[in-house]
Amino acid sequence: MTETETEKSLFEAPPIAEQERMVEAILSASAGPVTISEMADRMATDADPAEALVYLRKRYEGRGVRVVRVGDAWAIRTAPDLGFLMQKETVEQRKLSRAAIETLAIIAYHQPATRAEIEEIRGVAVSRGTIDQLLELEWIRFGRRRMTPGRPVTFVVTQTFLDHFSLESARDLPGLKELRAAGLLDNRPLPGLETGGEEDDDEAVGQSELFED
Amino acid sequence: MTETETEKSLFEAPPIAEQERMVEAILSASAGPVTISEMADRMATDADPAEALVYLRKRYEGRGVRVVRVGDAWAIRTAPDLGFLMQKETVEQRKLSRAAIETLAIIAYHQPATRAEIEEIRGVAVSRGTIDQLLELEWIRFGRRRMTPGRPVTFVVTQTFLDHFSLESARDLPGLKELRAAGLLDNRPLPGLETGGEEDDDEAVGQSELFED
Amino acid sequence: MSEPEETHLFEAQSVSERLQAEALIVDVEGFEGPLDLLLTLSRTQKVDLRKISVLQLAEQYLLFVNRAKQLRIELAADYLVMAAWLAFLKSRLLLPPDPTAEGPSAEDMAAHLAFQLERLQAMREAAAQLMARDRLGQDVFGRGVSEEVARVRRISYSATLLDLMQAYARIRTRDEFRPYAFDRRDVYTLEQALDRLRGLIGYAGDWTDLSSYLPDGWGAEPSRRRSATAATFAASLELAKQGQIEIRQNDTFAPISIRRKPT
Repeated sequence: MTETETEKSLFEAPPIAEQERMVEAILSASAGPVTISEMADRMATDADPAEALVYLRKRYEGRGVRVVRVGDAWAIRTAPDLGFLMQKETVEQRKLSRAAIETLAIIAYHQPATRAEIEEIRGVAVSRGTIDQLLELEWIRFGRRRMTPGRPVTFVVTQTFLDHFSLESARDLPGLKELRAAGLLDNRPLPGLETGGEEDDDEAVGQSELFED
Repeated sequence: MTETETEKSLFEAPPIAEQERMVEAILSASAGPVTISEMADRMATDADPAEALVYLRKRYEGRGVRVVRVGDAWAIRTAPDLGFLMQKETVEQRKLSRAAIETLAIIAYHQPATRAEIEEIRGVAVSRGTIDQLLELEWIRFGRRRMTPGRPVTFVVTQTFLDHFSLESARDLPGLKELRAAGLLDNRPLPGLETGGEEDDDEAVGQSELFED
Repeated sequence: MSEPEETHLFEAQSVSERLQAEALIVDVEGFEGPLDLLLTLSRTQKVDLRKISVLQLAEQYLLFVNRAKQLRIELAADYLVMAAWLAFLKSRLLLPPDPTAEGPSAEDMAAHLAFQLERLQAMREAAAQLMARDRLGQDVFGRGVSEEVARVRRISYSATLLDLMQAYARIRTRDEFRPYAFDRRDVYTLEQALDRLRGLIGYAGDWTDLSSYLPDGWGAEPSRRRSATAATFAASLELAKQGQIEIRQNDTFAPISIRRKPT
């Protein structure tokens, strides 16, 4: 790479075929997903990685690896039907407890979700260790505090979560639409029910905010 | 991946296009280069990864990544001409230190100036780093050696310096009086001292040398 | 809950269901709270959760709690709270509605419990679907090697012509300010004068001109003489204030004399 070439690429966007090569190189060199803006930063100033990605994605269709979307970012991942070839590479997954799996699902489907909401749905207290384990896996992170009395913290799922479960976005969660249509993602407090207090009423505001669209 | 599919692939070699996909996935997911025999072990017993590799290499010709040989193994690597994408350049704007700007100013106004002269005017020693920094910025360069005992090196400003400061020549630098008239002196001028002290007279010789024509 | 009723309920169940019920009790530790237990119990009804009989479910739960008590199995408080609430719900469901009663109707409460169970079940299924997806590191794999992105930090130094000229002006005008800022050579301080006077005053029993107290070498050069005189005069005022000396001046601008204060 000579100085002149670098400078050229800084000021003049290369043709789209060349940009496609660049995106391919960037994604291939990265184990984690790369955002469009990160790509743009590394390419020419007026490059269009989003467009290049459309071509690249098409090029890899049906290949042994695929170009997949992970939230706002993109990554190269092996085709799922070839997973058996990679037994050597298989990462030993720590066995997740039922509590952890359910808590994760509740956060993913109800996000942002407070601890009280998770407990309301599961009907049992969420142990500190469960949340910690999910945070440690980087599958959940803290979201904004709910603007209700006590300003409880909320949890949301992360890009790592999407990447791990081959999801393009949290909207692609299996059965999300059906669950929402069936009203099963509503926070429906029952007045007079011992387990539901004033807090739940307040939190219901947050929930409806999230799903109003 | 179902059990039957795995077993089938163990006993019956899939078509070469499928083998190419497999090789592609294996190379993509492996941490290090993979030998042909390792690939064969992971594919069907009568698979021919060497042949599949020929197709795969061809497919990647001219792409952003290439299939390269590493010893007797194979790996997917970034195309060499795109190596610059693996660098992220951040340009940090920094103000020149006071020592550097003063040294530069003295060289600009008094050139050619020796280190001893700079030190005499600034009243403090000039660090090696300051001179080096100015040399590195290509704002100053070595001038002729002074024909005095010790034959000290001199410094002069460069074309880069003139370009940076939009000067046609060092002679365009305004003199002290002009600086004062333009209100560029930080300090209040002392009444009665405008003509400068005795020391100034000495240095005025240097000045006049510079500005005499 | 009466004994015959319980027996009756058990008789209504098949042997396998009874065995299942026994297992539930022995496994009480394995339940994640009362809602989880209710969900498990509801499966014996073999109907869509939307059509579940909450009354029947409440009875099953209460039966479970009674059996646990008989077996001397300690149930956590939340199981007992749920039992109390279900007993209340059961009685409300069995009685004709009381129009004067406050709070939610028994049907609303039952519907909500059904909703909670359905929601928990839905989340369970969603969790199972999630875990069954192609997972990174198991079914799909990322790039095995990642090339480090080298971060090249280029520092660009900036300086303007103004910076340059101001720097030069600063250097070239520094000398003009020296007497004000740094030069203490011609300044005789109050402290110096005090020290000197204190040392000498013991000898001054008689009126002595203040100017004779000026230090050596400060009398000739005007600026030095001025500074020394001012400091010595200030020092004499300080000593007079402390009651150590007396000061005398016969006329305006006349010489000032001092002497040790007579004791």
